[in-house]
Amino acid sequence: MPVRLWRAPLDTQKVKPPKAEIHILKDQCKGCGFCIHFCPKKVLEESEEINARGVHPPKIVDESKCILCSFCTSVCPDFAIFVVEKQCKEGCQT
Amino acid sequence: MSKKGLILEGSHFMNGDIACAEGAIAAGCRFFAGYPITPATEIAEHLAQRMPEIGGIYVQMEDEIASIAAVIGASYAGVKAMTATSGPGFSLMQENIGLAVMTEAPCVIVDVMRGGPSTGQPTLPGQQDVMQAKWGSHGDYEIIALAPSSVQEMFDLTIEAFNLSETYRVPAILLADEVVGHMWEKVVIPSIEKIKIMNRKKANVPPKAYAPFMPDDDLVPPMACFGEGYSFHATGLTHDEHGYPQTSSSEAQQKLVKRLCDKIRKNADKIIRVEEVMLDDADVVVVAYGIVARAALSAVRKARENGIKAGLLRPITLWPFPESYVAKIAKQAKAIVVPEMNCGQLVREVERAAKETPVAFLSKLGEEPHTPMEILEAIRRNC
Amino acid sequence: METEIVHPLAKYLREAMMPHIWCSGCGNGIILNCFVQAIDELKMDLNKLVVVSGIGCIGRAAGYVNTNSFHTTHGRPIAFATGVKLANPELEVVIISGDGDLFAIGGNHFIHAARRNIGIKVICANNFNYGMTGGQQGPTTPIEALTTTTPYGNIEHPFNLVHLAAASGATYVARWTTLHVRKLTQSIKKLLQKEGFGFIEVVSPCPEIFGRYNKMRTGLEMMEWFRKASMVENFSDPAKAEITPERIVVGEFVDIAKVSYEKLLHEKIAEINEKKMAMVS
Amino acid sequence: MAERKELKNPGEIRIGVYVCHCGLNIAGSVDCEEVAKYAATLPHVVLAKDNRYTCSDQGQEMIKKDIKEHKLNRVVVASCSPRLHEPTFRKTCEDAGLNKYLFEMANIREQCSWVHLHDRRAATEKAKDLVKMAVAKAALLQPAEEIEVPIIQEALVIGGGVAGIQAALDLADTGYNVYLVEKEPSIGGMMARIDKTFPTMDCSICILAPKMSDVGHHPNIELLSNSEVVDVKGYIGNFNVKVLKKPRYVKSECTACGECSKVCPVIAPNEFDAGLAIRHAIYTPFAQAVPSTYIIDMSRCLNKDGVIVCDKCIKACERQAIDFEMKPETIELKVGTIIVAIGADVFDPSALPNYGYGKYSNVITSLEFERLINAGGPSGGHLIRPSDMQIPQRVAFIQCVGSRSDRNGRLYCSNVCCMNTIKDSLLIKEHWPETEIYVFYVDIRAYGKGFEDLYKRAKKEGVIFIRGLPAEIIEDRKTHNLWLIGENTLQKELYKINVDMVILSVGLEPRKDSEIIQRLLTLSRTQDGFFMEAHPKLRPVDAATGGIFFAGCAEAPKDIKDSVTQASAAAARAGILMAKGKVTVEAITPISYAERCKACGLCTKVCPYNAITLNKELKRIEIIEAACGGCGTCAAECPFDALTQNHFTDEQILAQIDAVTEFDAEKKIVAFCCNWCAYAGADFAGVSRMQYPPNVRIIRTMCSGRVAPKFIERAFARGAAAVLVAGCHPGDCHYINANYQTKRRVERFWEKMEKNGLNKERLQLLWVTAAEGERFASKIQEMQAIVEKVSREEIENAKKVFEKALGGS
Repeated sequence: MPVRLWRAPLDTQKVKPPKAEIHILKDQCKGCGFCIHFCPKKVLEESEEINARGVHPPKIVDESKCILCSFCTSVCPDFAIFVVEKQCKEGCQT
Repeated sequence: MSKKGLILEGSHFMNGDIACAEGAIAAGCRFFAGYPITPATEIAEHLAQRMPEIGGIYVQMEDEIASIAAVIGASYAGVKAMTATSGPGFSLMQENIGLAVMTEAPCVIVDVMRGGPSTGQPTLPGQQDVMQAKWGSHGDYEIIALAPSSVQEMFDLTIEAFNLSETYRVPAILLADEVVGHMWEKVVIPSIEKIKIMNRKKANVPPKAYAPFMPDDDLVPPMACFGEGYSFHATGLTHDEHGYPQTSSSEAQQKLVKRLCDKIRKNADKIIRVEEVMLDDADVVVVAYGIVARAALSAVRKARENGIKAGLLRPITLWPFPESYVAKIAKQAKAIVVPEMNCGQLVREVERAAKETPVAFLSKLGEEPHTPMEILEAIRRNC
Repeated sequence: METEIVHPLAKYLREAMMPHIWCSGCGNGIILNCFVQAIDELKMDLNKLVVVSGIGCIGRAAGYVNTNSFHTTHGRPIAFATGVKLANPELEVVIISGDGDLFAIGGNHFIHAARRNIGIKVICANNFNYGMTGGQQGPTTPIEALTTTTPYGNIEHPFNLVHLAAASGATYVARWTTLHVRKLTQSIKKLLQKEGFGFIEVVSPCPEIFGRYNKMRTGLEMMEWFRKASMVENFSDPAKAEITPERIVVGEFVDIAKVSYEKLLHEKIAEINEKKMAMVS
Repeated sequence: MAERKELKNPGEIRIGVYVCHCGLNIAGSVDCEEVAKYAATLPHVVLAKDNRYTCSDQGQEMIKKDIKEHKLNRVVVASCSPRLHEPTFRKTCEDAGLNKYLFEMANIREQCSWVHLHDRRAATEKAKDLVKMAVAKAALLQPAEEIEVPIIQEALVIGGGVAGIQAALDLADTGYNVYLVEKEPSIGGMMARIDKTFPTMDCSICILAPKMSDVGHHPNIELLSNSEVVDVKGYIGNFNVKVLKKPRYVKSECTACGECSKVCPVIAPNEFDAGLAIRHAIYTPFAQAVPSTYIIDMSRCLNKDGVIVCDKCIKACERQAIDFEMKPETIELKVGTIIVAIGADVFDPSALPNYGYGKYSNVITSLEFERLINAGGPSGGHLIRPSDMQIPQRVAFIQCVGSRSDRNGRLYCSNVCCMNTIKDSLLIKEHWPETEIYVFYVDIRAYGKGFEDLYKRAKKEGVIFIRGLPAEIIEDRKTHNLWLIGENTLQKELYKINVDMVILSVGLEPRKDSEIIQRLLTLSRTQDGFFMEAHPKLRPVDAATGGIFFAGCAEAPKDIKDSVTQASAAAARAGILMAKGKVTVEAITPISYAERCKACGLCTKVCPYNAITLNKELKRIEIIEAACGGCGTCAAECPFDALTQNHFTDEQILAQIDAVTEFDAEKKIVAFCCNWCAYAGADFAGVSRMQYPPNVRIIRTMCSGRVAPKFIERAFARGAAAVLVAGCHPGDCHYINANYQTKRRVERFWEKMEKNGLNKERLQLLWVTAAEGERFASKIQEMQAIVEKVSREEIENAKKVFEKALGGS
């Protein structure tokens, strides 16, 4: 039954998605850009800096947007990025 | 089943190919991969029957390339392995013989020589693969090749080939010929206890410390096999002690290739076997191997009856070549006669070792081996 | 500080061999990634695992996995692996190699291993050309594609690898692209648990060589091609799964049960020995 | 019986005519005695009587007696609409051993006495004409046998709300296989969303859930959730239905453990909770959902184009039930009956800017309220206001939001809102007695069983009822409290009341997609958009289309009790059909005269049911009677008079035309009305006592597609002032699309008239639904003006142009 959904659900605060901790092994990166391009939440972008291999490794734009799907980890040909769940005391508020 | 009963202890009447197969079993070979080819097919046929009986593997591959590759795989899986073929198949195997050399995979290749080149004369004997056995694969390496001249030796030298291959982690080639392969003779198979069996050196350090290509003093590295708890890498590329590719390091190349040659050269004395008949006072020495050596022996005897001081030197080990033995007899003998079923292959090695001593070559192609009379004639001409 | 942190899959790789030799945007690294992910999820006994590869870019994969590994001559990994598996059926033997190695020079071994149903597992990186030698035409090069040896466009028909594998008798046949990392990983897990001969084709980007000649200069462009063209159709007819610029059918094509060659062989051996025992007593 | 059987005509034709007074309904404005006397003078009429109630037992007994005593072989009854009593009198004739197709009716009530209340003379004259037409047709009537069509004993129920659930369960319990098709991921519909039901205050889901799981487990019910009906072909007893089953992406192995949902990173508003609570991309709409299998909302899921980016759910699912490769499948069903229970939508109050819905966070709809007050809802049953999650002290309900308004929303009363608000106000009082509650209303309608008591209770509890809806709501920016400004129409004084939260009591409206179902099943809808029943009183759950029935809000807004009642009724009606196992098709199928047929194949092209096929070898057509819908458009199309329609033959219709035009044709309108919409619309005008000029004479055909050009020509050739062809609206045709032939033919006729210099205004085409009596009446008004304009010579011209049409067919 179609209803117009215009307001933010009242219990939005109740759900606390796990917070991500993204690790980029800069010097292992060969700069293919897969992690940046295929991130469903556009958490990454190309950085200015040039790494040991002369490419621009990715940098984190907004870690809080990461939903830990870890696609970047799996699609990286160079084992240069991975994500772990942030271990923190009272619920990692950002 | 008990070690007894594995092998057919006692006296038998069998042909060379079968004797070879039984020798492999006696040596502990439990894997055979091959492809049908005259005149080596009986080895495969016999092992197809025998291997299952003793819990071994017989597999017929799609070609000889696959056969030798499978043999190397089996060897790395820790099983003594063999393949058998003749000229055309032997040619197909060359690249992977190189791989076996490079990865130091113990294995035995039987080449029952026939007439070549190409398809040549499948049902007639030849000794035309002698040089190929040494130089057939690209690149520099040393290898071991044995030449049986009787059905008994087909049995004995197959065991010997395995022992040497296992000891030095190098492919060993049994260079038989069509006659020895198809000839029926009495073979005496001793009890298993009386047979000397050599096995490869096992890795003797904890896995972490293990480097698969780090040699001992004898230049041979102990060998770990897949599934034995040692995680290691082996490659046909030039590699370091860890087996890691070193494709651009000249040092690694020198170190590796030199060692691969030296481990045979420096152990040549331990490897080489010859048969010496009436050499002490010989003026004319016949150097013959394989089936030809049998005619040569009776020729030498007949010569002695006729008052000619003839002798026979029979290299059992063709590779490494028994240089020193030839050199020794060359000093005392006036002439050396070398009969071969080819256009002159081992004779080149003899000439090299004989220095000034004249060497007469007696070639025979495309029919039965030399007769004693033909060799006797040659002896007469050269005394 | 980040570099101190260890990648969760690092333990499966030979540190000394890293970084791998593969170009930026090459899919081989993704295949390796998915493979080690799969063995991690399966908690496989690495001591029982043997990885074999042939010659070509992906041929280096064997050396990168921290397990028993062997890098054979060009085209022969399947034949070598056959020897390993028969000599010690306890071992899980996996071949990671390329389309040229497995289907041109090694094609004969492939079809016979599949026919024999020997229990080895083949993962083929299909990059449509010979990358390591600079991009020559190969058995999977698409019609009209440009390579250094088809400068006027390829006129040979490429193999449809999944159809070839299915027709040759493989018990498991799947195709994925390097974009389908999850599916590929799950598929590899399934492959490793199958009895008999199994095969996975992984369509993989080669931007530096194949891409350069065919207007897809970056890995991203090639991956986007995969995204647009690929459609998941499980258990569809492999004969109808030729790869075209417009359409890459991915998914599982074959998943059947068939007793493996080694099992039959060892059953025979046992049978024969029982008979002998009976005769002795 | 494609070939016509020349029946053995029982010699002389003997017609009996009965003119009914219907109390004063007819006699009030028609002199029935005079009409009867007149009838007696008509050819073939052997007796004519008038009586008070012909439909009464005595009336029927009399007819039976007369048939026997006077050897009547035709019967004409002039009374109400044949749509009402034709079946009654046909039965009477049969009982007396007369083939029911030898009966004819003149509609002198709905189409005469009721619409000419104030002109007794004209009404009487018209009644005479109508009887004359009936007699003329009767003389040509032929006996006919009806063919029997087997009925597939499986049913389809469209819609899984409480009505659909009840209908499905009743049928399934009777022993029939039922397919229940639900568009949403779960059945339950509106009732599942409601907290408590009025007037008994039962927990809604608590009483519904057991029924839902019964559906889930019933051996005779196949539940097709997340599915839609995409195609329906066939006819009563033999429908071929295509259902599109959309992929859930979760296989039935799912145990509804919910682990997948826990790990899903995507958050979206839950439609079930009116968007007040969140759900994940993989979810189940609510705890009691049936089927309990979870579902993935692909529009939200991160995995696109078959590439799995996020595999959290896959990893979390022990049963490995998640399958992103699931494809949509089309399922083909064969059913005998169909129950339409697609329910209703709620009105979207953002259409009323003065109430600020969508702008002011504390203005909510009654549906949102249900979720707020529900223990399973986002606030765990605590009434909180969205702006600050605080419990409101003062609450206002505004009634008739989207109902009973010609400006804002719908004209009709949504039937349930008053009681729902009263129930809701009591719920608040129950938990938070201190709360001030205002209800702003137009009228409070508490007409049902136990309703008034509830209303009284609410008043007693201190709920303040204020008559007069607020003109405007203004929000206090800081506090987000709301000012309601309007007029109390009882006290005749303005009010300005400040509350913490406003609940808009939104009305019900037809489903947005109901025209799809309408088209697929060739149904008609009333002006307010709900489906129209075959008869508002006597066939309230039947659709006009055979084998189809209505349940729940699809037919009109109604509460749960009525929905369930209607559902059981619909199930019973469908059950009756299926129990019979066969249905007789009215003998109104085509008759072909093989000798005239030129095998041109035109008829095969216009048949909406592909019931006619051309046999090229034998150079003749073949008619599949079971498939024939009985529209007669084939007969209208045949250029060689090789086809006609049983019971609506060319001769019969031409005879009716001739009867109309015998005297003062130049003053008359000959109207051809299709049985389903136009004729029913004319009846409806009568039922609503809409008055219109008396000079129209209606000839009933089953479909306007039956109206052959030669009929119109005949009318003009006989000097008729004007002709009206009326049918269902395009798209509403009861014979799929036959009325497009009508349109084509009329347009061509207009061209012909113009070519011959005739005023095309004299031929009118009208699309009218059974509910548009008004539209019909005003059309006749409009045509009256035309009739008055038509000159003597125009009439003569037309006569000349069409004189060929005078030759009998």
